[in-house]
Amino acid sequence: MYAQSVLTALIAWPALAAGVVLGAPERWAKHLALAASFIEFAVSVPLWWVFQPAGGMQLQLDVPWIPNWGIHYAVGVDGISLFMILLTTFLVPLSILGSYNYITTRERAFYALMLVLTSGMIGVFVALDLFLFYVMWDVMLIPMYFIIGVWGGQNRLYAAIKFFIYTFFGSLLMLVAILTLVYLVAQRTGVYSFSYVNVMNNIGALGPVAFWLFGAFFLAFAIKVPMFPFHTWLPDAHVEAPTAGSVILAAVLLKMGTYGFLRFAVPFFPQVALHPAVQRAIVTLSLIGIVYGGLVAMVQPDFKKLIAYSSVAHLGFVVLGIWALTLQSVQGALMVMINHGISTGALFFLVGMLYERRHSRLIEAFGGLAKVVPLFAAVLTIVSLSSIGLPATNGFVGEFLVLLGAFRTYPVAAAVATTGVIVAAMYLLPALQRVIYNPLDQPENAHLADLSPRELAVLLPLVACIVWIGVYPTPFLRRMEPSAQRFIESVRPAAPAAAAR
Amino acid sequence: MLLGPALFVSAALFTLGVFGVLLRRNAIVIFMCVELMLNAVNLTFVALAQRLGVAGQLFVFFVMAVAAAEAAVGLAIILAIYRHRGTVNLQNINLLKG
Amino acid sequence: MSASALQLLWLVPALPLAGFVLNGALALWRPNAKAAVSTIGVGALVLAFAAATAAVAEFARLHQAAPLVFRYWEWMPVGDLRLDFALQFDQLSAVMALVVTGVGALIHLFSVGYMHEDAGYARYFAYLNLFVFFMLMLVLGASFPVMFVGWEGVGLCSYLLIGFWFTEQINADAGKKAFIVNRIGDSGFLIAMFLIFRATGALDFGPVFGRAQAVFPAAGTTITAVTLLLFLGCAGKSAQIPLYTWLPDAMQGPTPVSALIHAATMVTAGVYLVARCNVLFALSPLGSAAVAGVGALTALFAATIALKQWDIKRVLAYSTISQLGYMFLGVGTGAYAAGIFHLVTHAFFKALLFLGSGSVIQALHHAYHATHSHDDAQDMRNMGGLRRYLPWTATLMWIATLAIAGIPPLSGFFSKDAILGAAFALATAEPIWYVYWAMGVAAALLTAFYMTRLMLYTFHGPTRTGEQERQHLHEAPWVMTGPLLVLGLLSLSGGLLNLPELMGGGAFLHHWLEPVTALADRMRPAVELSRVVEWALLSGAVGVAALGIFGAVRLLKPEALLPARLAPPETGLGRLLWKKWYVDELYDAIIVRPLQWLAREVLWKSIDARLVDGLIVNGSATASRALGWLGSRLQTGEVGFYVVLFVVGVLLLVGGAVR
Amino acid sequence: MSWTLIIFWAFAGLAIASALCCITRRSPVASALWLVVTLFSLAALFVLLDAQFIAVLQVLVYAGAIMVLFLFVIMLLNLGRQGPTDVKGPLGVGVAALLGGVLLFQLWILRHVAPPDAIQLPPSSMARLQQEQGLVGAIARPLFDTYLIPFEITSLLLLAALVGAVVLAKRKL
Repeated sequence: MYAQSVLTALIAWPALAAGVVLGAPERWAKHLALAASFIEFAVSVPLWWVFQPAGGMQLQLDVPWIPNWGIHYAVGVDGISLFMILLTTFLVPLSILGSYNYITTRERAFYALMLVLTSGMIGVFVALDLFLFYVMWDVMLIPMYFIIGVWGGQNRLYAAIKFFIYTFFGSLLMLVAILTLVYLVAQRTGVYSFSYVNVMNNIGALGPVAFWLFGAFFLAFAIKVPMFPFHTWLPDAHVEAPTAGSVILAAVLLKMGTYGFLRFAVPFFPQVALHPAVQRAIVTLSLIGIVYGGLVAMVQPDFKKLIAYSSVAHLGFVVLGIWALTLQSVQGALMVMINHGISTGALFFLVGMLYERRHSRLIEAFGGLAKVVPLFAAVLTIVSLSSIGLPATNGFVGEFLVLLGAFRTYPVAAAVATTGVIVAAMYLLPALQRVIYNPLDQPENAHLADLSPRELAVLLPLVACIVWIGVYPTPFLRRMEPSAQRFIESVRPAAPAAAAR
Repeated sequence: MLLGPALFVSAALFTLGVFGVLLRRNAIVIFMCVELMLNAVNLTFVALAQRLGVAGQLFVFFVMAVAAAEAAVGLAIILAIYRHRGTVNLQNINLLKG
Repeated sequence: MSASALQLLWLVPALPLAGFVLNGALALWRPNAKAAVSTIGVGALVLAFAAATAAVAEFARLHQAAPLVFRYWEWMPVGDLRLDFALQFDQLSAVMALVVTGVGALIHLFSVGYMHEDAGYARYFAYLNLFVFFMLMLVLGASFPVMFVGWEGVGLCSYLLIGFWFTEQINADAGKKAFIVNRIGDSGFLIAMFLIFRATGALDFGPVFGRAQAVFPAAGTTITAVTLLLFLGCAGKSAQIPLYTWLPDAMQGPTPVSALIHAATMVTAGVYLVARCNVLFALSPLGSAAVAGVGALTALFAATIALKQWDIKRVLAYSTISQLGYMFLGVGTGAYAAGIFHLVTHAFFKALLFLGSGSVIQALHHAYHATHSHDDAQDMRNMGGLRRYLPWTATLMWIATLAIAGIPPLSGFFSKDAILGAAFALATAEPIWYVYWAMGVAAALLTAFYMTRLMLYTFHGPTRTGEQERQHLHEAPWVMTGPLLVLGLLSLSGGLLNLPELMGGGAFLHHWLEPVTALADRMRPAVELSRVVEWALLSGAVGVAALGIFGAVRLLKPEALLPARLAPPETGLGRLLWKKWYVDELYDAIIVRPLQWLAREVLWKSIDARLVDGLIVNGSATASRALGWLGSRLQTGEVGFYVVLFVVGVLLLVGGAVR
Repeated sequence: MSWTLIIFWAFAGLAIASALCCITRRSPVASALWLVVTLFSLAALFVLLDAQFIAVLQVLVYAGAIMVLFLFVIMLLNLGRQGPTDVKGPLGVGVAALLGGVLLFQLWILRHVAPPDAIQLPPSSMARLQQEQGLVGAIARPLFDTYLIPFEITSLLLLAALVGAVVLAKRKL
């Protein structure tokens, strides 16, 4: 019963709850949304134990949707998507709780959109039908557009439209590629089917067209990641978005890009994705992302922008890990995906809390806060350290595994990427210093309130995860290992020999 | 047979129609040039009907019906425009500009 | 593996960690519960020291040659990478654990007095406990990554403690600099780990060192790269050229921190790493030569700078860098036992020197505080004649000075001589070591000189402190002098640990460490010096030290010194040394500023904002808008024009049919 | 050269010449009248091409009804008198000539595109058909048989045009 319906319930429940929130009185909206998202989380938690690491794709449900076109409602979960689902359901209640004071206008609409967004995100991660995937991809796009465009900062319309057009451009390319792919597969099998498994099994050799199809998928996902040079929507979107929007955007939405690489772009077209020239190009882009993102982050005056560029750097590690194609690097990439969600999410929460107090995101507007708000300073320090990958925090586990694995395939690239570790310290520590250390030279800062119990309730789960994953990541690694293994094996025939470890 | 010459005449008339449309500014004259083009096409239909069956002549019938309808509505529009602007010279009529 | 004290090895790091958690909680919620903080902070260390001692005793009784490994939980099991959270206990770890917990406990005790009036008392002890925890992870870790946890962790604590008084920007800056410079080294360590894993398929010390000889061809490129990268990590952590610049700035932290972290323990982590990886370094003569060469050069270079510093802690900082250079010369030479020996004795006398300077600074600070003066409490030009007010401190610091200068029979004499002797011995096989040896001897001369200078200016001559202040100068309380006394005794007698056979000693430490370095020792050419040469070297060393001290006493005139605010600016070579050879300025000009400029002007403003976002992203938006504008220009509203376009369109269509 | 051909070219020449006059006369009334001449000539050509019924329709509907409508409108708008020319300037003439030339050239190339032989009827089959079924019958049969629905829709079109013309032309509804 649970196994049959949990994924569908996870998709359907927030959408239903969104309807209820819309109909409820304005002042109940946030409480209802919090309750709904918490139930969602509670429903998803048993997945941790129900999930069988060696069981491959499981908890599947497959019912015809539009049978004439071979479109099914097909969902399932494996070691890659499991953690993305849990990350989503874990962070949504926190972001709703974190928005309690931030969102003061049109609360019903905001919380309803957050819940619809949740449906879309879960849908993207569980969809096993290309059409369903595409639909869910756009379902999550639209609420985010409104969240940025309605509740955002000064320049919100520009940011929202940029975000929308950029992502939509990629998603349309992906749609064209999906349709072409289904058509090509149907020519071979005689049956039109959008089923992921069917496409995967019958894709065969596509010849030169594979290059274009891969290109379309790659572009859609690379924009979402975002990889250099498709990243410029991210700083704008992050800066303008409300806290909850930034958190979800960074923690979950960006992962859809790398998830797409792992689930679709690389397994569908291993010959193209792992062609030496393509591989070199992508690895180079990821390196540029790591170093460039870090260096640009270093000189940002706006804390949110700094975090946005640091996301570019972190996601560069993920892409590098995926393309290095060793077990360590792929699992490391998955870990970075989780860790970045937790750490960067927490950073956005913290910056949002500063913004609520001072209505400024400029690093220069602060200084010496550790004296005034010691608890805040302690949490910010821990989270920053996790973000720069200090050992025994979660950040280290992911980056270490990625680099260790990548070094087997691309020693030089991994060595260059390791300098990203230095750069990470160069952008976050000065910012940390200028916010919580240094003299308390601005009188407005002298009477800031320290973290409230509600804010602590938002942050403490994240801090707990930071330490837990840093010290004992084995349960995560064990659950994702078989899936990572299968991912590598499914693409290995096309990979260079060196990657086969 | 007369097919070749008929087609030649048709082409000539059609070109003259186009030429007229391009050359003139008076809406009514342009309208007449359009009629001229329609007739040129009619000639083609009739000429080919000899070889391809009576359907060609039927099409001429339909074209005439359409031309009649077009003339009725078109002239009504011209009347309305004239009432509104006091001229039928297309140079002075740029209501289509957004 | 049956021994109970060893079974409880995990307590050694766990106790300071518990101390950190408790003190951290107190720091956030009950910052004024100082008694509880002191009890927890010092108690954790004392208990840890007791646990470590018990473990070492147990270990000694077992006569175990192979290291004992305790696996606690799986950390990162991924494919063929089996990485456990495991501790390892062997002779080397035993020495380090004792030094860390022992000296650590003394410094904690000292801090109770030194930091008593500070508002951040609880926070201070939380950090200090956390530091000891990480330091113990570093020396007890059974694999490179576990060691790396400690490695970066001590860097973090160093960062937090240097910037402890964070409301002064200079302190916060110094902490940040330490962390970032350390990270540069750490990246080398990381890459070295990746190389090792790629070659041996393991990261645990046991398998790596076991397979090293089989996997790495001796003197091959890979092993040289591994050792050089590891040494880059060491250079960062142990402040060697070219990454030493953070350590003098680190003196912005509280003085006990300088004693514990920046003299006795953390900065010696690099030496520990080289000693730990002795097999790898033995396989790479080039790597070892680099270690020894950089060590010798650093020893000399830092000693020159120490000659002209006025800040008492900065002199000690450069002295630390210089002594660390000695240690690297030792381990690079293959005399691992000698290097570790110097590490231990240095921990004693340098901790003593720093704590003593802490006493002095606090005494002056109190005095200035009482008279509301703003003079620099750390500038030696403001001191002088302090032996009359701080007799205990002066005496104990003189012991440490003689020890560091290498006057027999104090501890430093034996350890320094062991290193120089080993270098000279190796030089008979590899002549380049003559140069290293000579640099070491020159540095020894300078060491004796600048340390004597420090003592003379601080404790002797006329008192340059103002009249009112003198009434407030007094010796520190017993919590502070007590640890000094213990360290003084250790500095005096530390030599007994490893009394050379030449003098009829048992060379205890040397034999104790033999199981750890056995493999590497076998790979080295065995060079024996005749007793005559050894005696000659010994007496030469004593002579050099004596010359340094004597020269300082003769050349320097504490009577002629002016207080800091009256002192004329330095000129010539003195200025060059005083300005630390302008290395900080050089780094700033060739690395820091260009990088900032690159990031801000080129990457961000030009590439990101103008090229990618401006030209490509917004450019395409502008282009489509321009296209729309062009299209709208076609909409003249003139039917005639539309007809022309229409006809053109038809012609094009017909043209398609024609073709 | 047969009489048929001579008559054909005579009317064809007349049609082209009058069409030329139609598009060049300054006065709309003159243009309309020259267009009537063209339409009459075309009716004659239709007769020569075995389309007598269509020819009659041409005279009745086009030359009769439609052109009268045109003239009425011209009169109504009082455009009959000589006004400033509405012919475009040299640039307009150039563009028109260019496009017309291109069109003529294209049609010239297209003259070779003949219907395939297989579907062509034997010569003078149209005449035979008319003999068998009568002039009107030859057209009426397919019109009320195969093309019944388009024919009915035509009536709807005319109705719509009627209503539309009334609505547009009325000053105020």
